Amino acid sequence: MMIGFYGIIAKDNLIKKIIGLNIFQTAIFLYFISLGAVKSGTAPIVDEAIIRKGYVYANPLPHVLILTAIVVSVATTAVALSLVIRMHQEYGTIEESEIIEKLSDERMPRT
Amino acid sequence: MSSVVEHFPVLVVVVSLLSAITIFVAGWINRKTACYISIATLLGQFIASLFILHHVMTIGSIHYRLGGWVPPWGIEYVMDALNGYVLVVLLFLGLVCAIYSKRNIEHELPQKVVSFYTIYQLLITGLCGIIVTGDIFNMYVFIEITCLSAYALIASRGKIALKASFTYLVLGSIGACFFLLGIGFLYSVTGSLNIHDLSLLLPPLYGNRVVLAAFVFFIVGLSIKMAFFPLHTWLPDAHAFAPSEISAMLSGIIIEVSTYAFIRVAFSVFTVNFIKLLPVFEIISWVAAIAIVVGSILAITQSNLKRMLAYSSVANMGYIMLAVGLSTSATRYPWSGLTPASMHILNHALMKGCLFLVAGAFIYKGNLWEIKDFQGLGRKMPYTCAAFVIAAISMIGVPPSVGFASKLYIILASLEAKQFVFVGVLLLSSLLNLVYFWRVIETMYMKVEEGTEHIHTSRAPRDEIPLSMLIPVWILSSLCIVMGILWLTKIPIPILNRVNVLFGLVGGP
Amino acid sequence: MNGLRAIALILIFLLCALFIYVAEDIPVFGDPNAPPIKSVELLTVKGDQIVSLLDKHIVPENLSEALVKRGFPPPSRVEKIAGIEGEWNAFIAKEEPHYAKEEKYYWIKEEGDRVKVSRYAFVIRWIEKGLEETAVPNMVTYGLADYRGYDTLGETSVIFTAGVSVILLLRRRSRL
Amino acid sequence: MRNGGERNIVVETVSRVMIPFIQLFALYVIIHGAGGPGGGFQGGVVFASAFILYVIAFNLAGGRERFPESVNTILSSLGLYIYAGIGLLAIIFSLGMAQYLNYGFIPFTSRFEENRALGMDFVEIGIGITVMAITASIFFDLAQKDAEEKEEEGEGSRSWNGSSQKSSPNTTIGSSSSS
Repeated sequence: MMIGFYGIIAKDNLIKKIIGLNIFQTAIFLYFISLGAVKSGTAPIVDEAIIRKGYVYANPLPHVLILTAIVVSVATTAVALSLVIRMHQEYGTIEESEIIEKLSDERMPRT
Repeated sequence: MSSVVEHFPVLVVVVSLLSAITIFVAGWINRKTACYISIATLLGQFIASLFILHHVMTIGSIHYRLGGWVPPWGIEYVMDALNGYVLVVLLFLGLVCAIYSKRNIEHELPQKVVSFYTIYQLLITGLCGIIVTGDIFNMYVFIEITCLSAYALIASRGKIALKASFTYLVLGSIGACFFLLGIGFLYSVTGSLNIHDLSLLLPPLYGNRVVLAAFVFFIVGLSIKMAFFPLHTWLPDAHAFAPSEISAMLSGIIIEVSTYAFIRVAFSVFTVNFIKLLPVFEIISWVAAIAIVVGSILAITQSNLKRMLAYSSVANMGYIMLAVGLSTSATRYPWSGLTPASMHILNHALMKGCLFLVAGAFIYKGNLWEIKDFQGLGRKMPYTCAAFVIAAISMIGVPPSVGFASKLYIILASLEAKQFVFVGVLLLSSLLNLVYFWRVIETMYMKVEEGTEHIHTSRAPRDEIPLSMLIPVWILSSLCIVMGILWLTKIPIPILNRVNVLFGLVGGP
Repeated sequence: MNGLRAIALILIFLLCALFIYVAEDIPVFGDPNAPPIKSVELLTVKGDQIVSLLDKHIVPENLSEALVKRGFPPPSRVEKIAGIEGEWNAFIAKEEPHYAKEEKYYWIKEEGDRVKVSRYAFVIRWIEKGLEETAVPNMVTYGLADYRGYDTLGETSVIFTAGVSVILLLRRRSRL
Repeated sequence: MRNGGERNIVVETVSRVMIPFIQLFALYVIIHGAGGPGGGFQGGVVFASAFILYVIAFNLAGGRERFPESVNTILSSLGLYIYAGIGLLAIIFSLGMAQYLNYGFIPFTSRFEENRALGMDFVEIGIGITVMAITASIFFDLAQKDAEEKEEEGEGSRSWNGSSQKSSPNTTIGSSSSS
């Protein structure tokens, strides 16, 4: 998570920023999944035979939440990538500092 | 399930979603239908939200169990006074902006009308979802819908808006991740996700470090989303370069709904007793005071009208958060507590919506962005400029307007809390508001280009915006005055006082 | 860029400090009695009469008063957990069409001369009764599509939003 | 525009064989979601990966021909229609008695629990359709832009190669959510 956070803030390259964002999100997902773990737990699919052997089910709720959150992160990444592609078309670069330079050169934010 | 109204909270969200899909399909067949479907849906939603507010006021809060599962096991929708009130504000501004955007979008994005309206409707869906939900993870999902559609809508103009949108995306995702982490912390110590349930389970755990950390994460995450002062860096660019009705929505509603989410989390999940244990709200009100001053000063330095309005939004978020921060210490009267905050949510939506729509009108007519280009507009577009003046004087806080009402109530609250510094801050900010709006008004009416005065006065070419854009602007600006008078007569105060009673801020009516 | 890196490092140290500060109170990894999977403690009540009343399957009045005072629903029925001494399940009444009118809600345990009341995590019902209530054996599926089905609707809308956003941003020469 | 200068016969043949199996597996994952690991999202993404494989192995225009924009539009909204519509059906069939998404009240069969299971199956299918269509559409849009740019530069010969490299982030994301 720290790596991702560092990546978001410190990296200049926009694609690297997106990668940092993904690492950041994945770290949080891992935290959630770790909440779902139970000692001697098995996959949360109802099966009488397994329970009779003394296993317990893992907590299914974090799995449910994280499936949702993963989809959200995929959607965010898709939008971010399309923004970067558009920026590449407009400015011909994906380095943030160069984009800022070009913007200050233009100085006329007209349509 | 006695009355149909009890189904309305979910129908408001789902019908909005269905209409988004319908726009997508119908727009494939005929592009012209898109905006009419959107406007019709929003009108229906607005009427439904009025019914909901009436039901909440007369009968009591609505608890809707999605899928038939009783709350701790399933997701629940809760409609209470705060919900119903914010929902009405949201759908009203959404409706007005949709009517306005019909012509504006055909002008600005002629190729993308259908996708624009689809995402616009999804934005409304997300905002409604945030407002009506009673489940904290559900709130996260809808926050993400809102933010994704906002990123796309901001970027839809291309060019510099792309950079603004990307900054917003990165910061917004960090904010959402913090929110999610906060949910994870709360879940790990309570094993529950329902807001009401959490508020019952948390009291024995108030000393727990995980709960404290969760509170910090919620505050930071939502502060990013609502552009609270030190974290506002994404806001000016995003507001300035988005299409104008989206600027109005962003400034008038999206950051307000984030504030609503903050109030909901702070008062419904953690409750007043927890907040009183920590000095958080005092810190918030001091930071808000700094936000007001800094936002106003930065607004003065801007030369671009929409950027100036954006910084003014930062200052206005400061007002709302100042009112929220004072709400726990000023609780004696029905008009203290959360009343000023929720009042300013409506007022800011009206004023900023109107101002941004007018700014959009200038761009629509003459592609005018810079304040110095506005010379002679007072004659060219008299009605639009008059609306601008009305909204501007209510921002400054001239008596019968909404701005005056909310400033008055915030000052009363800070007097009650014995924080006299804030009174000074509010008066100072009125002065600063006067400075930066006066500059615009002066340019519009008084300054005339050197040597061309004669031509202007003789010709005086009327060049108004189309009626479908003018009517929304005038609805908003006239409401600025009407609502101001209503607030001063204290007629709507009982609605807001319900909010205070709900959160245990003011004892009894 | 150096300024940004310094800010990033400071923020990371702050976050690290926060996590280390928090780590003490987070439930142990894999603990089967952690709040998310088993129960969260509500309150403790003193008294020996309670135990004797509980043994007779009567809900003690001071117990349900204490619960109602905290805002929880009062228990409707108490039942001894088979095979374990000093532990009871309390049920509450609920209204769901076609399903049982009561649901396991509190877990009461005797500890010395005090009685500890905890609330079961709501996942317990998913795990124990999901199959008979929804006729689907996969817990994640029925959690996703039924108990929390509304989240999933939101999630599908998120994907839809992303798709339309990409169309709005990137597609040229389109009818949309 | 099958102009890939470095056409690889092995890749093409293998993907030609693989694609039907991937699609079949995707359908299995969607339908089997109730009983074992699987579900709408995973199945939808696997199904979309079949299209992505086709585009990478052959070319973009062919993929677009097989999955045209109109079909894509209709399918992506159809899935959400199914989901939200089933929720509404519950209210309609119970005449306002039941809540939104209460599948038990939709009279597929006589038993309440079976209704719930069937309702869930339909919902999963709806999710699968939407996710499949949207993932493919996102992929096409991200890839298409690049191909057009390359065309403008007059480097048409290497177009599919470039597009596949640029789009690889999306492919990895797709597979990550299926795990």
